[in-house]
Amino acid sequence: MKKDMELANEVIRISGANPIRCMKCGKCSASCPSFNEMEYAPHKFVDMVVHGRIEELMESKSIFHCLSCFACVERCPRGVEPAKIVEAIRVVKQRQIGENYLDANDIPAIVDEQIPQQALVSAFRKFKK
Amino acid sequence: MQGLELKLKERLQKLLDDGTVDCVIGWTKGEFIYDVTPAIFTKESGLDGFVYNSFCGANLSKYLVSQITSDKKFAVILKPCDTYSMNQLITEHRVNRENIYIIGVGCSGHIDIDKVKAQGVSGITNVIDNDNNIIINSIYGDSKIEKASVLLSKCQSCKGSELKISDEIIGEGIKTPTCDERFDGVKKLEAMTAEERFAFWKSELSKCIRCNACRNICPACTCRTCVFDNARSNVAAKANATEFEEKMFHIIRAFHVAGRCTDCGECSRVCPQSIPLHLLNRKFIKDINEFYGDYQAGEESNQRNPLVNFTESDIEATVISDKEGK
Amino acid sequence: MLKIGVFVCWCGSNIAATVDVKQVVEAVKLQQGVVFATDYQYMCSEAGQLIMRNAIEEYKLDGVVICSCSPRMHEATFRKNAERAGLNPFMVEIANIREHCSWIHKDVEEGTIKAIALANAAIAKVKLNAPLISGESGVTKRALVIGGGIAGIQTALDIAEAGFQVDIVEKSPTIGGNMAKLDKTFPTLDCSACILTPKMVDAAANPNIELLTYSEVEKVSGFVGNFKATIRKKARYINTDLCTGCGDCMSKCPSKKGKNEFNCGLNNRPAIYIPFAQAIPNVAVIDPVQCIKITKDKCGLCQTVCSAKAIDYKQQDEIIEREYGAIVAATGYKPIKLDKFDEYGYSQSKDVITSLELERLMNAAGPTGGKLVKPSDGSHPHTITFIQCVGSRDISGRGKCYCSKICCMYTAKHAMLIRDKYPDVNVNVFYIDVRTPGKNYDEFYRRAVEEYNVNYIKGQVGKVYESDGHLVLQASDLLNNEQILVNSDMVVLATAIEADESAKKVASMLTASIDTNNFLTEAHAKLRPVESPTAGIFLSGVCQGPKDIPETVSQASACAAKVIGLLSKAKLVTNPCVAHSDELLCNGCSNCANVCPYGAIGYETKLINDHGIRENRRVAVVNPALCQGCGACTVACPSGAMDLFGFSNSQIMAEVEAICKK
Amino acid sequence: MIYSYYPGCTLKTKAKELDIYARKSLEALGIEIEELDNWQCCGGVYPLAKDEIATKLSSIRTLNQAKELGRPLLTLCSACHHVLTRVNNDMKTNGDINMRANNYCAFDEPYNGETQVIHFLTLLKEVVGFDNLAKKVVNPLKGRKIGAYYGCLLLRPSNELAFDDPENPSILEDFIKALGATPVVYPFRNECCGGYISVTNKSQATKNVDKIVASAKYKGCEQLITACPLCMYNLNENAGADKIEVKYFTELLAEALGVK
Amino acid sequence: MQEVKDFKPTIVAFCCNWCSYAGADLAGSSRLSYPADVKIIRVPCSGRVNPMFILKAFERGADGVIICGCHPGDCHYSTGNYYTRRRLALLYSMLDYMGIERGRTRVEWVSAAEGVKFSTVMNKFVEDIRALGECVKLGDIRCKD
Repeated sequence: MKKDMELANEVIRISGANPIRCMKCGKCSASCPSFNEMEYAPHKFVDMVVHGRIEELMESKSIFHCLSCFACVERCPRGVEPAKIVEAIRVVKQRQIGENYLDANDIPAIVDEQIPQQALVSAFRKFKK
Repeated sequence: MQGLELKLKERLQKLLDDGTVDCVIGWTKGEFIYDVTPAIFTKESGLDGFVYNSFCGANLSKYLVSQITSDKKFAVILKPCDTYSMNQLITEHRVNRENIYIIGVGCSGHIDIDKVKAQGVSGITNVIDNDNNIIINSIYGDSKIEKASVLLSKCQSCKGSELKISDEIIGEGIKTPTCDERFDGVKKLEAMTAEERFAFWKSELSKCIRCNACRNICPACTCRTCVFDNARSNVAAKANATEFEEKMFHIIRAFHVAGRCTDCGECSRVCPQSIPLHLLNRKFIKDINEFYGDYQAGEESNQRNPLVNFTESDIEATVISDKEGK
Repeated sequence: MLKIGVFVCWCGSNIAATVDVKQVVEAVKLQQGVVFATDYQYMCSEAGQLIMRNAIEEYKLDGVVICSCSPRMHEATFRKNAERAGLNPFMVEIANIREHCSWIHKDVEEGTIKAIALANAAIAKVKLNAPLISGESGVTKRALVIGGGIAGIQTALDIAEAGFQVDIVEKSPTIGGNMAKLDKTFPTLDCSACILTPKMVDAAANPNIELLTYSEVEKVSGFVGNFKATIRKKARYINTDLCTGCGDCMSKCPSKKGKNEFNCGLNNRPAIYIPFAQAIPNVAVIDPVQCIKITKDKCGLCQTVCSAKAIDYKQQDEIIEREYGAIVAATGYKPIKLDKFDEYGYSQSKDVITSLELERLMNAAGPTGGKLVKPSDGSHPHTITFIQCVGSRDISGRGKCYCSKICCMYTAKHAMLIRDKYPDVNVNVFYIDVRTPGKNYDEFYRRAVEEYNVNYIKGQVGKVYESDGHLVLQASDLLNNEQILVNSDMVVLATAIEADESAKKVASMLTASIDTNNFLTEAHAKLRPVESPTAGIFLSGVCQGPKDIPETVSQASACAAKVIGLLSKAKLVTNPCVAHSDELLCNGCSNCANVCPYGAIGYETKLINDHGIRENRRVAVVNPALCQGCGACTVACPSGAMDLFGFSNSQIMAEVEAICKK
Repeated sequence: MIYSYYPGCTLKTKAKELDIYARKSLEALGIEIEELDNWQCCGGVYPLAKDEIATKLSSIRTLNQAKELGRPLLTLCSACHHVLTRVNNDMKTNGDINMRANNYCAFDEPYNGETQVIHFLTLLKEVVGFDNLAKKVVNPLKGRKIGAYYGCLLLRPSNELAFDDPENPSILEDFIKALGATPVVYPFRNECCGGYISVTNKSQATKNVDKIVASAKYKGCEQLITACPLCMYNLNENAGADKIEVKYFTELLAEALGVK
Repeated sequence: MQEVKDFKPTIVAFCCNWCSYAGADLAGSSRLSYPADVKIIRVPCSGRVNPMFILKAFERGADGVIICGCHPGDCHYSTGNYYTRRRLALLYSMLDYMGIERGRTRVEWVSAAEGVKFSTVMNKFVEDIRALGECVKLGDIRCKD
C-alpha cells in the first residue's frame, strides 16, 4: 500500500496536476473523444491515482489511447487536469527499461506515402523514450 | 546691495512711523559685516543697527511663529525662497496673517562666509556684491571672487525670483544660476548599494550631537513641544544613546515635515556638524513628486499636504518592498 | 501599582491541546503587577466568568487580561463581566491565543512560547489602559433598504409594521426583483406572482414605506444611527404622479426593438414601457438610449397619445439627501454570464436556455403566454434535458467556487412542472449530486423521480451539439461507466448565480466587508448572520450568500428585527475609544482635521494655561459623538497631541516592546 | 517590422503548400518575414511532464534566437505554435524550468520568455486586420461554403494558448468571411482528430475523423480548412467512407489574393 | 549555516481590526498555519500605525514589520488605508534610502474573508525575513540578547 502511494505521489509530482480536487462529476469522461477506446476512462484514471492504483494503469493500454487533446483539462470545473496525469503515467512507464510503446523497427510497415514528418516525431515523443 | 539696505530702512521707518506695524523682524549688524543676526526692532528702539547685506540668508519666517498670540503687527523681510515657508505657515495656522506685513525683497543669492574664508580670504572688512563677481575688501587688500562659488548651498538650488506672497516688493532679483540639479544628491545616494547607503548615513548621522539646531531653525518644525522632548511619547531623548536613536530622530523629523518641508535648506546650513540633512528631506520630496505628482510645499497657501491627501489609484506601498535592484 | 489578573482559557482542547496553559499561568505570574493568574476550561462559561468576578473582587484587580479566543468573539462578554464585578469594562484586554496561536501552530513548545508573548503584550497594554465611559448618540428613526426584491420588500414591510419609516431604493423601474420573473416556487409549487405581488402592493400602500424606484444610492456617510445618504432618482421622463399606467403609449411607440429585460431578452419591448403588468409603481418609463424623441428629437408620439399628459422628455435626474438610522443591503443576485461555457452551445443554439429563461417561457405572463415551445422554431419539444452545476462548484476560473444552492430544487421543480403539463415530453437531468436539505425538499425531489419519472443521470455533459435536427448531449453516465449520447430538443442550463454587480459598490459605500465572491460578509457566520461587521449595516437575502425564497424571507425578517431593535433605542451607546487632543501639545495645524473621514475634529480658540502662560490658542477639539476611533488623525499629528483612547500611542508601543522582548 | 518566421519540419516536407502559400500571401500583404537561420525542431509535442527539460531545449533555442534578433516569432503549423507558446510560457512563469533550462543552454543572457510568439492567423487578425484583408482580396471566394477545422492544438489549454474562445472560436470564420466565402459553423470544429495516434492506432483516428466530417457535412460544409499538417493528413488519409476536401487555410488565402 | 536554519525571527504584524485581524481570525479558524514568529498587534485601522511604532519595533529587536489593512476602497473608516498607503510607501522608501533591507517592511491588504491570503502572506514574509537573517542595521544593541 505504502509503495503504491509512493508511486502515485511520483505520478502526481511529474504531472503537476491535482487529482484530490476531483469532485467526481464526470466532465472529463463526458468530453473525452477516446472514451470508447479506453479501458479506464479519465474520471476513473483520476480516482485510481488518488487511491494509488498506478500499476494497474501502467498495465493498461488506455494510457496510449489518450490524444492529449486537452478537452478534459479545458472543461474540468476543478482544475484537475486529467490529461497531465495520463501523460505522467505514460512517462513513468516509458522510463522503465524496455517499456516503450513504439518500436522504431515497426515503423516502416505502418507508414504510408503521405504521413507527415510531424506525425512520426510526435508518435516517438509520446510513446517512446 | 547697499542701495537696497537704504531703501528697506527708509520704508520700514515709514511703516513704523505711520503705525502700519509695531515691530520689524530683520537683521542687526555685529562686529563684522558677515556677522548678522535676526532681530526684532520696535517703534521705541527704532531701526538702529538694522542691516541688510549679502549675508542675510536666514529665513525669518519662523520668528513669526512665536508671535502668533501677540496682538502687535509685524513687518517681516522675506526673500523669494522664504515666502514658501510663509505660505506653509499660513496654511497650518501657525502665524496670524492679519498681523503680518510682508516685505518681499528681490534676491540674487546670498553668500556663505565659510566658503569665502575657505578661498583663503581673511580679515574681511566689506563686500561689494553687485555682479556675478563680488569684490571683497579686507585688511590685506581687495580680491575678486566668482559669486557662484561662494553662494549658500540653498542658493545653489534656487527656487526662483518669484515672491509667492508679499504685501510689497522692494528691489529686483534674479534667479541665481543653479550649480546643481535639486535631486542630484539624492540620486547619487540612490545609485549606491544598500550597504554603501547604510555606511554613508551611519557615518553622517553618527556626527549628530542632538543640538537641535536643525529643529530650531526649521520653519516646518514648529511644534510647541517636540515628540522627542515629550517624556510621555516613549521616544523622548536629549542625546543619542545609540545608533538607532540617531536614525530614529532624523527619520521621524524628516517624516514629520514630509509634504510640508519647502526645501529651504536651513537645516543643513545651520548644522554645526555639517550633516547633509537636506538629503533626507529631499528624498521625501523626490518620492512625493514621483509617486503622487509634482508638489511644492508653500507654492500657495491652503494647499493640501500630500500626506493628508490621497487618490484611489495611488501607487501601492509594495512599490518599495517589491522593488528590484540594489 | 496596578494590580492585574490574568485568566487563561483552555477552550476545551482548542487551546489546551497546543498551548501548555499551566506554563502560561506560571509565566505571567512573573510579570510585574500580576497579582493573580489562573486557568480554566471555558472562561466564557458562567463558571469561568464567576472565577473572574471573584478574583476581581478578592484581589481588587485594576486590570484584567483574558488569554482566550479572538476579541472579536468574546471581548464584549468579558467586558460586561468585569462591569458586573465593578471594574471598568475598558480595563479588560484579550490575548488572542486561539485563532492567532493554538489553532495555527502544532508544536506545543512553540505555541506556549507565543501564547506567553501575546499574554505579556496584553499585560503591558492593560497597565496603560484607562477607565473609559461610553457616550451617547441619537438615532434617526428611518431605515434605508437598498434593493427592492423579495428580501428588500420583506425587510421593509416588517420595519414599517413596527412603526418606522423605510425607504426602498431600487435601481430598476419596478420592485419585485428576480422573484417576479419566476413561474412557480418550490417546494409547494405555488405561483410566484400570487405570493409576491400582494407584498409589492403592500409595500406601495404602506404609509411608512417610500419606494424610490429607478434610483440608486450614490454616497453614504455617517455612522450607526446617523447615516446620511445621497440618492439619485434617475429621470424616467414620466411624471409618475400623472401616469395612470394605461399602457397606450406602449402600443403606439414605434421603437419596439428594445430587449425585454423582464423576459430575459426572449422578446422585445418598446422604448416607453411598463416592465410588466403587475409592476409597482405601475407607471411607464422611457429608455433614453432607445427613444427616438430623446436621441434624435423626432417622433414624440407617446406624448400625443398620453391623455394624462404624463410624459416629460426634459425630465432630469433628481438628487435626494436623506438621513437614516440603519441601512439594509438587499442587492440580490443575477445568473452568471455563460460566455465561458460554450461547450453547452448557449451562444450557438437558441434551444439551449438558462433556467431563468425557462421560467419566463413557462410563465403565463411570459413571451409565449406560458406555452413551452422551442425558442428556435416555436415547435413543441419532445425531450428536454437539464444540466446542473453550470458554473457552480467550479474552481477552474470559469465559474464560481460555491454551490449556488437553489439549482437542484428549481430543476426538480421545472422537471416536474413540464412532466405535469406535457406528459409526452421526456425529461432528463444530468447531475453531480442532488442537494436537497430543507423542509420537504428531498421529498419534493423524489416526487420528480418517482411520480413524474424524470430521468436523473449522474454525470456531467461534455458537449452539446446539433445533429439531425436536434441537440445531442455527449455526456458521462457515471453509474454505468459509459459515455452516452442523449438526443434532446431543448437543453436547460442550471446557471450559477452570483452577487449582483451593484454589491461591490454598495459594500464599498457602506464600508461593509465583502468576500472574494462579492457576497457581503456577516459579522459572525453563526451568531450574527444578518449584521455586517460595520455597525448599523444589515444584510438581507442573497447579497450575503446563495439562498432560496423561504430562507431569504426568514433572513429578511431577521434583518428587520435587528433594524427595529436599533431604531427603537432612544440613544446609542458610543464607542469610547475615540480620539482626543492634548491642548498643551496641539499646534492647531489642521493636519488631523484633514484626514478625519467623519468631520469629527473642529477648532476652537481657547484660553490655554500652559505652565502658567495664559494665552489664546487655536486647538483641535474632537467631537466624541462623531469620532469613530480610526486613529488616522493620531499619525497625521506631528506633535503627538492627538491620541486615541483604547489604542493609545503608549499602549501600542508597550505591546511592541513586550512582543519584541527576547 | 520584420517577423522571424518558424516553418517547422513538416512545412519543409509534406506540407510545403502550407508554407509556400503563406509566403506568397504575406508578400502580397506587404508583411516582411525572414526565416530563422538554423531553426531546430520544436519537438512536435509539448512535454507535459513537469520534470522534462531536455525535450524543451530545442524550442528554447529557437525562442532565444528570435529574442536575439529582437523580432516576434511567426508560426504557422498548429503544433509548432502550441509547443513554442507553451515552452515560452514555462520560461516566463516556471522558475524551476527557467533556471534549469538556462543553466543548460548558457546563453549570453538568460532567456526569460521575452519573445512574442504569434500565429499567422493572429497576425492576419491583429496586424493586417480582417477588414484590410477583405479589401486586398482580388478573387473573392463567393458562394463557397467553407468549414473551419481548428482541432485541439491551437485552442487548448486556452489559459496558456490564449488564441480564441476554446469552445466557440471565431478567428477562422472571420478569415473565411474576409476572403468572400461563407463560413459554416459546425460543432466538431474544435474536437480532436486524433493526430498523435495516427501512426499507432489508425482505427481510433478514423472514428474521430468520421465524426468531424459527418458534423461538417451535416452543417453544409463543402470544404474544410486547417492550419495543421497533422490534421490535414488525418482528415484526408484516415477518413472512413465519407470524405471531404481539406485545404490549408493559406492556400485559400493565396487564391483569394490572386497569388496562387 | 546551521545557525541560519535555526534563526527564529521576531516579526510584528499590525492588523486592522475590521479586515486583516478578522482575516487572521479566519486563518485561525480554518487552521491555516503560519510560523509562530509572527505576532499580531490589533489596531483599529492601518491608518493608526504610526511610523514611530514601526521604528520602535525594530529598535526593540524586530526583524520584520508588516502592516495589514483592508483593501483600498474597502476601509471600514472609508479612507484610513489610503493614508496608510502614502505614509508607508514614503517611510519604507526612506528606510531603503538609509540602507535598511527593504524586505523587512511590507504592507498587505487582507480582507476579513481572506484567511488563505493572510496565511500565505505571513508564510512568505517569514520566509523572506529568514532569508534576510537577523536585523542588525536598525535596532538598539542593548535590546538584543
